[in-house]
Amino acid sequence: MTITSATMRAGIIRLAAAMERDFDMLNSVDGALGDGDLGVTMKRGSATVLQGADDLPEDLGMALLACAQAFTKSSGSSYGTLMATGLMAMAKTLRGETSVEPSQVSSLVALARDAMMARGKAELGGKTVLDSLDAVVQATKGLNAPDEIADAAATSVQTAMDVMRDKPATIGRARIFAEKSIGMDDPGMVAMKQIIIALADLEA
Amino acid sequence: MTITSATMRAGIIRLAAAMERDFDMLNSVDGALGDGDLGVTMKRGSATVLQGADDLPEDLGMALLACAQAFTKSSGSSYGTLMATGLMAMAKTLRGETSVEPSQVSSLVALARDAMMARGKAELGGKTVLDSLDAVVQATKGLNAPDEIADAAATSVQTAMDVMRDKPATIGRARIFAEKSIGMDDPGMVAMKQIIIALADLEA
Amino acid sequence: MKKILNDPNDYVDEMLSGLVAAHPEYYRLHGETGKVVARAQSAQSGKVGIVTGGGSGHLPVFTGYVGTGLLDACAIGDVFASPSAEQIADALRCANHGAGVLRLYGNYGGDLMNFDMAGDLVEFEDIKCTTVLLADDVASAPFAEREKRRGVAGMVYAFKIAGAAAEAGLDLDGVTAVAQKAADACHSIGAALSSCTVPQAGKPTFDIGEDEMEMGMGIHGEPGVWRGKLRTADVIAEEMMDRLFADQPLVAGDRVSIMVNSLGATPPEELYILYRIVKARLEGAGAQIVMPLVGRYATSMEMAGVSFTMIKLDDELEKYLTAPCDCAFWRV
Amino acid sequence: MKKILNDPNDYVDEMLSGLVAAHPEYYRLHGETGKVVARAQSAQSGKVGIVTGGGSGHLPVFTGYVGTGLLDACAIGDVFASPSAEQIADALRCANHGAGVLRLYGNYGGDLMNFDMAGDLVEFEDIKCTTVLLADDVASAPFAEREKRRGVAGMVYAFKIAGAAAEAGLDLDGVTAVAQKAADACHSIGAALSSCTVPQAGKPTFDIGEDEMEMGMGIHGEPGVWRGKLRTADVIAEEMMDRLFADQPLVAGDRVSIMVNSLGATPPEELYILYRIVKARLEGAGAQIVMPLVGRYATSMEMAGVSFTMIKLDDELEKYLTAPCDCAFWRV
Ligand SMILES: Nc1ncnc2c1ncn2[C@@H]1O[C@H](COP(=O)(O)OP(=O)(O)O)[C@@H](O)[C@H]1O
Ligand SMILES: Nc1ncnc2c1ncn2[C@@H]1O[C@H](COP(=O)(O)OP(=O)(O)O)[C@@H](O)[C@H]1O
Ligand SMILES: [Mg+2]
Ligand SMILES: [Mg+2]
Ligand SMILES: [Mg+2]
Ligand SMILES: [Mg+2]
Repeated sequence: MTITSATMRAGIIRLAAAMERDFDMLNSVDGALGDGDLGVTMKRGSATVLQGADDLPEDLGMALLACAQAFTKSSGSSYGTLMATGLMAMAKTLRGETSVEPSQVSSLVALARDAMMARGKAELGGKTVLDSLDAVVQATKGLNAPDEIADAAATSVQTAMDVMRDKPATIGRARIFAEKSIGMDDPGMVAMKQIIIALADLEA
Repeated sequence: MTITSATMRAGIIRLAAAMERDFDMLNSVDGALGDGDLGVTMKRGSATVLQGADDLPEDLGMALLACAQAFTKSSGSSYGTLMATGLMAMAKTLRGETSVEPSQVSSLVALARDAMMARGKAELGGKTVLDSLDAVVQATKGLNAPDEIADAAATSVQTAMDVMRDKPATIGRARIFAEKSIGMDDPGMVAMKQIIIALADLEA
Repeated sequence: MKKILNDPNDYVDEMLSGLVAAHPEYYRLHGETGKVVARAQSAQSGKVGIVTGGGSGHLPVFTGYVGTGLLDACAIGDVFASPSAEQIADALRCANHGAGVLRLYGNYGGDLMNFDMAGDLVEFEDIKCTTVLLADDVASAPFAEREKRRGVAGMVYAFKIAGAAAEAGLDLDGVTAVAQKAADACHSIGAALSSCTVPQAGKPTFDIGEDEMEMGMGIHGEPGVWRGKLRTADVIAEEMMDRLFADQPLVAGDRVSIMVNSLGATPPEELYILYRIVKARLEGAGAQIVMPLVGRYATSMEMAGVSFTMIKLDDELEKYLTAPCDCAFWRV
Repeated sequence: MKKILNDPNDYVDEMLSGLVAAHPEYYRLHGETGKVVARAQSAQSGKVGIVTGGGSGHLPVFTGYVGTGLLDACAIGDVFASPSAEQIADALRCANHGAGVLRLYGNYGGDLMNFDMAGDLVEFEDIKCTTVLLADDVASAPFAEREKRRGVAGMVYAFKIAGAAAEAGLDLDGVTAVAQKAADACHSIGAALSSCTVPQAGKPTFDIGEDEMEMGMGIHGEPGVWRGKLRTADVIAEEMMDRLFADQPLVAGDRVSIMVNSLGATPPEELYILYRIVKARLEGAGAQIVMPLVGRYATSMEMAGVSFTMIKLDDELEKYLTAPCDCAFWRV
């Protein structure tokens, strides 16, 4: 089973539903030490992506570009911009392609991770969404079967959160409250877990 | 015994001492329904008058003008300006004179009262300093003996206060709280009572 | 007291000393009292002088509006207190360039007495004075008794218009007539959300609930027409416009200027939110808006709240309103 | 919440609609997002464009400084929130007159990402962009790490100077170099006495005791260097000048401009009280003060407090600082 524009459309529908559902939860996780808008960012962003889902181009590059722009349009929050950055990085490589093999997932997510690192001027190990993505890259490396990839990705984002939980925040608004943040999950990592679970079509 | 520059100087010394003593009392009477500055006005004004007391001109008109200017210099509050207005009215008539008979006190105070009525655009019976002055005018009319004049004036300002106490304020800041002011003495009348007692050299 | 100050008794003197230190090209202190502000460069001989005065705590009113095309001098009292007659007399002397002086100020008892008294003092010096009072606060007395109204932000329009008339070379009677026309054409209404603190008092002038506002309150905290729950911006703006229109109905083709003024703490963001409704109401009445003023033109230190001032213009008023002027707070 | 507003979600949109309604001669809205403010009349072709952006709630920063001799366009976010990359891209498109665009804004993580992202977007459209960041708040990081500092009121000097350089016809590299020099020459320090309220939050951003102040606090309420009892004006001013001098020592003959800026609620009276000390300290160091700015130039809505920004000038910076400019909030 290869990934096409149709597969993407199905994933977008699941994502938008999940973000609608997780709106309050993400806002309150972000509100603990931040400005409490992460639910807003993700709900608005994915709803805007959903609006374009029926007219999604067959060209996967163009399709991902449209998704990226949906995020840049709907929000100025860090997470929305990082999402757009990651999506655009993948879009650039996939320009002209109409399908992609599941085995490429790991390297595509790696592209997104690197672009987001460059954009946000942050490093791995800083307890951010980057650590979630890096975990996905490592966990899905060498895998081919869609189910295996989905399970590995979902497990890895949870593990990444568990590993990072007792470290202090180093990036974003929570950085100021580094001490308090110990023992708390990073909002961006929580959001990425929900995103991966939705895209992987597993239960939250 | 006629009133001269020397008599005035003695009165000024008593006035300044009385106003220094009554500073807090006058502020708090004014503070009940006003801005609480009446003690400030009278203390500063009479202290400035006292500063010039050693060089007081023999010409009673010029002497009273100097007193008036001491009040216009030291304060912009209503009472200071009214005091200056009354003093200037008396100054105008006494220009060129070096002494004045006690029997003239009533008509001089009447001059001050009328000038102050014109300046403040207020009428008699409004529970203000004007009513105190009018009471003095009436009580001292026809009297010649300094002692009699002093006693009559002091009694009259007290009576005026008693008469007015249960009326509502009609002028100045307390006007806004007309209802509340019933049963309370008008600050300007209280001050005039202390002024008259000091000038008359009686006990407060 | 959330104020940045030293000894409260020095608040005004220190403020004035900083003002002239920061803007020596506009302002200088004049006379012995230390509380008269005059133009850095006196106007040319023969120009009618304009003097105002009142309590401190309303910047840019009063001292701020000393400048070309505006005022010649200003006597300034303690916070919310009248200047003394002696100060005003000094300001009148300084503003007299041989053509007489217009006294242009707000309708408050203390100021009235002191300006009159000051006039008596300088009369001996052959300085001719006229008087125009601002009494523009529609909440402070009904139209039938408008001479009893408090003077509020309408002052700014009167300073601007009279100042331009004097600069244009009108004589004392001419400037006085224009100033009176401008004062009569001004209608204002204010609403306060929180109190300010007079430094010497050390605590807020009045208490008001965390969710309350007061419609019609005066700029020193004088009682308004109602106190109640804080309304939305649009509802507040509609009521304030209703009150102005009740006092001064407009017909299609009228030309008006409008000031949407912060009393201090209310930020410009919120003035612009209000301006949407103000504009819609004026245009709805068929009026044309000339030179709208949105900002902090007449304040009560850190009071939160807003005032609207509407001035109906004729050709003469409009000409002088839009003429050039220059001071540290306003340039046209 | 002592604010005049309707639905908190409409605060920024309504503010912008009122702003352009009140000042159509200065501002217009550009693009689809409704949150890009551009000059009413675009600059002539060939002029380098200057774009800024950031969160709302700081008027006149950011949108207010769009105007001749200042900015070409501004992308504005929700209160204290970055504008989106798409908005910024719209502002860049609008400000491009064929000579490229300088992105000139404050050093905040969200803004950085969005301005970079916007640059990527318009790169496909052959619009050349450069970047200068304001990082002038000396309280937010030591001098050795000044690239980490927050951008505060120094922005106003940078807008002014870069704007004049662009108006004078310098090319993109030239304008960028001047802007970078101006940004590097700015040193700021703030002190807050009370919080402001973000409309969508509905309650004050932080709590602070009735008799407390915080030295070094950021313009969104970011933590400062100490919190303690409210000091007198002179003591506050001395400490703030000490902190500026520690960062940027002056020698006799230096020419500087200084901004004494209210964060919102603090009235100009209190800025002038502070200015006495500011002036004495600068003159005490032998410096000459050029064009001091005292007023509300960069605010946090109704926050009470003050900031000082010192900029050391050379001939080029002084020439551009004192060159003419014009917008609804500032005219030189
Ligand atoms: N510079 C950065 N690099 C990587 N991740 C970041 C960065 N900044 C923020 N994040 C991630 O974004 C999350 C917060 O997103 P968001 O709520 O949109 O931020 P804000 O509202 O402060 O702009 C953080 O939990 C973190 O995972
Ligand atoms: N217009 C007036 N006419 C007569 N008396 C007045 C007038 N205004 C004030 N007063 C008197 O002055 C007193 C208040 O004086 P003061 O405290 O100086 O006033 P304020 O501080 O309000 O200027 C009143 O109690 C009243 O007796
Ligand atoms: Mg957030
Ligand atoms: Mg945010
Ligand atoms: Mg009083
Ligand atoms: Mg008083």
